[in-house]
Amino acid sequence: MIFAPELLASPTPIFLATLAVSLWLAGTLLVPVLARRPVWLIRSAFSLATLGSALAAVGGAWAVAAAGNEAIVLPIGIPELPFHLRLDPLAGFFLVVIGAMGFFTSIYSLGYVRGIAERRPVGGLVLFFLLFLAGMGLVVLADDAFLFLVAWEGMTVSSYFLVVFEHEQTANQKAGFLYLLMAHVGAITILLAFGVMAAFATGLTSFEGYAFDAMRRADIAPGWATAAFLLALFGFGLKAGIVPLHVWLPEAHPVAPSNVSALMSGVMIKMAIYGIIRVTFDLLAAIPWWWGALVLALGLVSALMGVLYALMQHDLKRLLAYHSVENIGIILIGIGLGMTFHAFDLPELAALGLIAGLYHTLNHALFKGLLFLGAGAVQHATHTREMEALGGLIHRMPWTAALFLVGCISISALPPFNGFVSEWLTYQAFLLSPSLPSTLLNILVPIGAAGLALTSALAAACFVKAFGITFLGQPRSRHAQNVSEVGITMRIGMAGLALACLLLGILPATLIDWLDVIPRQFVGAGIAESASSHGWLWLTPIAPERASYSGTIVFLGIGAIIGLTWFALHGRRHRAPRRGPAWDCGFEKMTPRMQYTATSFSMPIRVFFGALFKIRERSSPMHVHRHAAFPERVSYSLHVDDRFWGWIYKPVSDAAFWIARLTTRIQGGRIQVYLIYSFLTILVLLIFGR
Amino acid sequence: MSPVFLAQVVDLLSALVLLLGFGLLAQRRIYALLHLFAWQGLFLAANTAIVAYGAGVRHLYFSALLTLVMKVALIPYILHVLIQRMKIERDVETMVNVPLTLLIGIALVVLSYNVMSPIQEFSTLMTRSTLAIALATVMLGLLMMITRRHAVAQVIGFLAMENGLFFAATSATYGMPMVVELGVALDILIAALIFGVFFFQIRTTFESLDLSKMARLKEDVGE
Amino acid sequence: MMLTGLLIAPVVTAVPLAFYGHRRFAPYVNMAGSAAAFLFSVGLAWQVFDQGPIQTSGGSFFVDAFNVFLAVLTAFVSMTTAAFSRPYMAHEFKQGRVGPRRMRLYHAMFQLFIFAMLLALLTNNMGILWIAMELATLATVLLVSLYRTPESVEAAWKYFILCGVGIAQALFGTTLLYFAAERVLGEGGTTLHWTNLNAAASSLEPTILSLAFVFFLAGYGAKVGLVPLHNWLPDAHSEGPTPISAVLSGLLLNVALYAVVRCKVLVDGATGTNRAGQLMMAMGLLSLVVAAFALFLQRDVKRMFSYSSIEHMGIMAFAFGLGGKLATFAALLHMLVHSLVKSSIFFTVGHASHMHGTQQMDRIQGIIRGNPLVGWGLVVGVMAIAGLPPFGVFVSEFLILTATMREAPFLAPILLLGLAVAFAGLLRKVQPMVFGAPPAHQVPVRAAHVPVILHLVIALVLGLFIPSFLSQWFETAVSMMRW
Amino acid sequence: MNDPLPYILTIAQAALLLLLAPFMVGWVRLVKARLQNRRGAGPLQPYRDIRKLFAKEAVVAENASWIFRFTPYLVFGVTVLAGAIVPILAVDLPLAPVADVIALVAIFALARFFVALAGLDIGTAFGGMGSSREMTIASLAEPAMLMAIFAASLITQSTSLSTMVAEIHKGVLLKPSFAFALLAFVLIALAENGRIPVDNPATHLELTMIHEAMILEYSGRHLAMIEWAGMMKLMLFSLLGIALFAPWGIAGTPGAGSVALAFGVMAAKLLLVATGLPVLEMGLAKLRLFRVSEFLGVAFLLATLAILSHFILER
Repeated sequence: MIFAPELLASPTPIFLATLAVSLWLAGTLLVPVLARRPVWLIRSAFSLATLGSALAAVGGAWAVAAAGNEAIVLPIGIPELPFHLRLDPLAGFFLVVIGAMGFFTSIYSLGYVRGIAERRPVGGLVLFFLLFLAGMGLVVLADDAFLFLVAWEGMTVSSYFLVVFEHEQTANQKAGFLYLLMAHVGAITILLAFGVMAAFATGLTSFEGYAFDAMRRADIAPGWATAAFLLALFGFGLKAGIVPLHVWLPEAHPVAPSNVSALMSGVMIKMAIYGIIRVTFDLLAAIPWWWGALVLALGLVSALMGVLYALMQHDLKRLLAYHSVENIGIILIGIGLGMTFHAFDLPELAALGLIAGLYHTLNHALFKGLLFLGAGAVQHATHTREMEALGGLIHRMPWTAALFLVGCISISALPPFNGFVSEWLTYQAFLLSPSLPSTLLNILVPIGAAGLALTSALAAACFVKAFGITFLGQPRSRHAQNVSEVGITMRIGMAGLALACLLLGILPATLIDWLDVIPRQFVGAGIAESASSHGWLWLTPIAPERASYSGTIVFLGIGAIIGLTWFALHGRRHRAPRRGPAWDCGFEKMTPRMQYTATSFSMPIRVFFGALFKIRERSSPMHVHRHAAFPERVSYSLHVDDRFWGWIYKPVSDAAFWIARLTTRIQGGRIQVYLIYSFLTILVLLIFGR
Repeated sequence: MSPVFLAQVVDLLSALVLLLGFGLLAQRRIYALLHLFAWQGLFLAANTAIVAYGAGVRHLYFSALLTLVMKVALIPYILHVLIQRMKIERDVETMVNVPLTLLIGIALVVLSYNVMSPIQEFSTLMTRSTLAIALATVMLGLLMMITRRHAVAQVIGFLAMENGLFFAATSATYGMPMVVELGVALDILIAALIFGVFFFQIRTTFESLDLSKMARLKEDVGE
Repeated sequence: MMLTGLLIAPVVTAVPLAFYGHRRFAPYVNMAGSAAAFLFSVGLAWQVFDQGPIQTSGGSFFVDAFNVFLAVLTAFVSMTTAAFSRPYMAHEFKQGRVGPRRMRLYHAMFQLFIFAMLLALLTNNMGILWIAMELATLATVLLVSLYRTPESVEAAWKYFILCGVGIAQALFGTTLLYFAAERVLGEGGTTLHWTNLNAAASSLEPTILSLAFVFFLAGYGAKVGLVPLHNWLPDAHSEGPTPISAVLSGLLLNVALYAVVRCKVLVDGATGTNRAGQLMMAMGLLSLVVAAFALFLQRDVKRMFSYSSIEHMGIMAFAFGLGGKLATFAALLHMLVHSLVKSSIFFTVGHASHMHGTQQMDRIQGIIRGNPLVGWGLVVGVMAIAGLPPFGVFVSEFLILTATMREAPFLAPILLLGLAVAFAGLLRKVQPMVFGAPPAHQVPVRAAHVPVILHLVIALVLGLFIPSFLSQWFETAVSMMRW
Repeated sequence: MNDPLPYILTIAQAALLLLLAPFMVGWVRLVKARLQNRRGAGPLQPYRDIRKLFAKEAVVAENASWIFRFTPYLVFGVTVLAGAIVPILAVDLPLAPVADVIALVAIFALARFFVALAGLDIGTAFGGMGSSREMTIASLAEPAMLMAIFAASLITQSTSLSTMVAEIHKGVLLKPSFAFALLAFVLIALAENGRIPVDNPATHLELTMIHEAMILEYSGRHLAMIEWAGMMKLMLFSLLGIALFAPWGIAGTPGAGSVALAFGVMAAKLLLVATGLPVLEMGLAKLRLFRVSEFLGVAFLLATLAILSHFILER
């Protein structure tokens, strides 16, 4: 039906999207066929993935641009509930996120997976990579709860297998377990949320209620709507990694192969954002203000805690994973603001908040993807993620270093790259909070803005550390010596993302023009009219007098001044700078070990925010020969742990084990006791059961 | 014989069956147990025969005969031979607190009566009042299985329970349809044979039929 | 014809196997017999599908959509299990764990067991149903103690005693049922025919039937493995040969539940309330939760999966108890997919324990490296049984949950809690077995891949698409339910 | 484009910044020396320093990468661009909409980001120490900074510098929120520019250095650019403070006369700031690093008070 020839002649966005998903799924068939030719498998499968991603991105972009809203129904699924698919602008936008990231990551994988294939079979990696993409594609295309959940769990399971891909490490298994378990719990609450909505849609007498269309039409009692919202928020929050539901994220994302980490951090957790938007703005539609405030508060907490925990990390990918928590927080801040404004019937402002959130979604996908790919390149070259063992890579891996730097600047929300634009929009949304008709919110929301400021400043600190310790300075161990630059496909993948980061940073008005249809769909207003009222060069979200920004001019301006200065200094009597040894403070034997480390870099922040972490620091002198004050060696160990683990997860797990121990007592081994159970059961049934 | 008299005999025999149930509960020695069980079967068979006569149900005679052959002769004989062959210790076991067990037994009888009395209302048979006794016999058999630690004693408890079931069939409906009765009897016979196989297996693997040694399979909380 | 063939095939197969069960060709005879039974069952199903319910002359056998579906399932799983048992038992034979005599016993009893289950499913007589259930116990009890280890003997003893006690209660229930029926239908062999009882259900005395149901539930419920009557189940599953664990979990429990449901239908007809269903729901939920938590601390792999069976039987009992079109449909589907998936899990587990020479989970590692298909089969099976889409278990659980939210919304969280806990328990244990580096004591074994793949593929297909004949089939079965 | 004056003004602003910044720093140092009973160098000394540095040979550490060499240019470029954006002489200049006040802060953050990277680039302990401290303090200062901006923007309904200056110029006088915001701004400006009590620009004592530790390895023209940019930044912050909190005299519409007047007024105000700064610094002692959080906490508190008082007192 969907492969009808006339559609090939004049395709529609949803045709492209389903074709993309089909390509991804079809690619999995290559795995058994080419199981013994890994090189061919990698080439063909990832080329197919690239093609599919491109189609998905095009289809999604088209759907947004055309404000299309097409639905189709596939004749599979459970009885009375076939698979409904729909491509509306919101789905289209997220399809672009998937497609864009899938595109660059697949290109990158062409080289990256080859490297892995030298060590171990990669059939599983290829298979689940494709399934993962297909799962995410179907999540956004799904237009009924059943398909949504199937796709959602398909995405989860395939990413789980990718997390445990290198399953020999126990850490990977632990991470995989935690991830899959929490994701499953999340899926269950999402299911419940849909159940509540479906119950109001059709009373659960038929499956029609599970179609999103029926939920849209349903008139849900406020109390139950809140229940559905909270359930959905919990479920999606688990996936998104909202603090305190984030603990799986920094475990699972780092241990996956880096191309997968990029997709997980860049795209998969955005599916949760999609879910939140879909459920609140679309399905439930009537939003009380405190939902927005709750999302905003959760976003703030996530952003702050995420970045603070990130600062404490010295595993490069783990650090990046915590930053995903932070950025999800920032996205949620935008969306929460949008929800709050929407609740108070301020459509333009709601549109601004929503756009800020969506813009950051796209941005984060791009730069976090870039960073994970960069980290993957580092790992590929050095075989370690441990920052304390790295250093000085910029000399040997100039391309990777430069591209990674772009990612660092972007994620630190520094102009002229993209991260700044979305955070700036978020600030603008914050600054409009005085329009809210609630004094309490008026006072509290600005403090949230300060929290965001703290977050982005800390993020900058963190990425100075991440880039500085990894790429700058001198090699801290043999891992970082004798490395070489990664291959061309990996560089192309990263370069594409870096370029996208720059373009989104300097052309925000164009993007917002394109994006504007989404808030129009949900809150009935957009900001494009004002945002690009002064042309593509200027971003003026509300009004030019209110605030304006031009990334292009910042970029070109700084570039021009730098160029002028350079010419001024080098034009006349240019002398190449002399190379000399760094100043050694009079101490003659400088070694790389004297450099600042990741741990020492974040020490002041650890001190300032110490109360938020569970710090176990121990330093003890060893080999004291002459005098206690002059030990030969000092052993130092530092463990910074997530407090939430002890606050929430450990008690839950302890309780589960406690109950488990109780249940095992039932099976005590003595048959007489078992007979007593039967006996008592009969008695109880006889007395109460008749 | 007048129906009233027959009913009284039936009641008396059923009381004896119940009494033997208590006897089984309290007896320690294995041969004595076997004998008590055989007696229970005998009274049951007699009871059945009298009901067959009183109610004029022909196939109940067959049932009575079946009981006689199986419960009084065959199964006790098989068990007897087994016990002798395997040189099973005579004094079966030390039971915990016989008086308490008996008290629980009495409570079970009360409960059985309580459970069955509304049902008896629907019955017009001469055996209607013995329904509660049948249930009580089942329950006592179960209780016996709980309190015993010896495999043979447990099997006897099981068979006593079957007696109760058979009794129930007689008292509620003058016996089940023939095909069912036969099938049940066959099953019980096979069960008895398998029990015999098990005695050997337990004997060889545990060197005793004391069930307290059979508590290896349990959840060890190692973590 | 089909019916006769279906019932006779296992018996006919059992006879030569009782004498030549240790020979090289015996497994093939075993497979052929099961395959024949399967073909007959398909033929029977076709008849039922074509002509509606069949009742043999005299009414001793009654085949409707409900039981023919289970008969096909039983025949199918027994066929694949026979295929699995060929390499499995050959390995046991080679290792010297079973001698020729016990191979004969094994093969003969396997077929007899299948026969007992088919009889229980197809008979119309509630008394015969009881006899067949007892026969199924008797056939398997010697299989559980096949290895003659202290543990296996103990397990078999417990299985025998506990199920024997349980089934005795069911006989009491049958007596009461007959008592009630006799008043309406009169005395005689056909009084206990389910079709007759069902037709007259509304005039049966509700007081007696509700009492009878207590005994049915306590009786057949013990065989279903409902907590707290379940204690035999983990022991018997863990100590018996793996093919037997597979059919116990995959089939016997279903058959026992089938018996409970048949009784429930009658009781509901008499009482006009769902009181019986409420009892089933209570025990089902209890089973689900207790078994889910019990999964956590298991060390023996087959033991763990037997708890998972308890959990799933709890879900089904709950769903049947919930009643209604949707829940019953879901419960039937769940029966089907659970059988398929659970038996496939036992297949893989059997191979895995052969690879490592133990059933202790902490000694099993890196299956996926040693034998990728077994490893993937196990992990995919576990994902499927844990209710992850796109497998059929997800669909049935989704439907059950929907029904729960409609009928008893406040039980839904408990249900979900149980599912989540069970998922955690299973995953926690399975992951280290499947993944990791293979230990030194791992040896390669010849594995039967086809049964595993076949089962999982069917479960997968059912998750995405339920063929119309199957759903019609279920619908017909559902229409039988009263509540 | 028909009126060239605004464009000329934009360039003039940047040029003014370039030219006057060393003088301001020289003046600050002179006043400080005098307060410390030293004679001190004349206010033109920074010009001589810069000239000398430009003439000197640049030495780059062996391990330094292109980041190290690129950073001075970037810092210089960013600062000059900022000079073109901030309304010094007149509002509504063509480059003014390029960045609002938030973007301006972010542009400076970009420069800081690179300086901190440069500190790590050489691979010495000092560089890392400086970077670490600088980024820590910056991250504490940033929220306070934003709160101060927020307070100002609440009153002016804008974050666009031109609008803010124009609004304040129009009618804001003594408002409590304004006073609090000003105080907060001063504290933050001290921190941002590495002045006492947060950092001591004159020290090269190893353990107390922050900013200086990062740029320890710079020499020649690179150091010149960084130093010059630092001077401009100080002046820019002073100007920003003046523009936001005391904009009187700024040219509302670009015109030759008003601009000339604006220039005069601006110079006077700047001189006042440059005199006040050393006086303030004289009264303070440098804080230990771990006390800086308290200092910035006060700034944050003041800014928050500004917002609170805006909502409580001024509505």
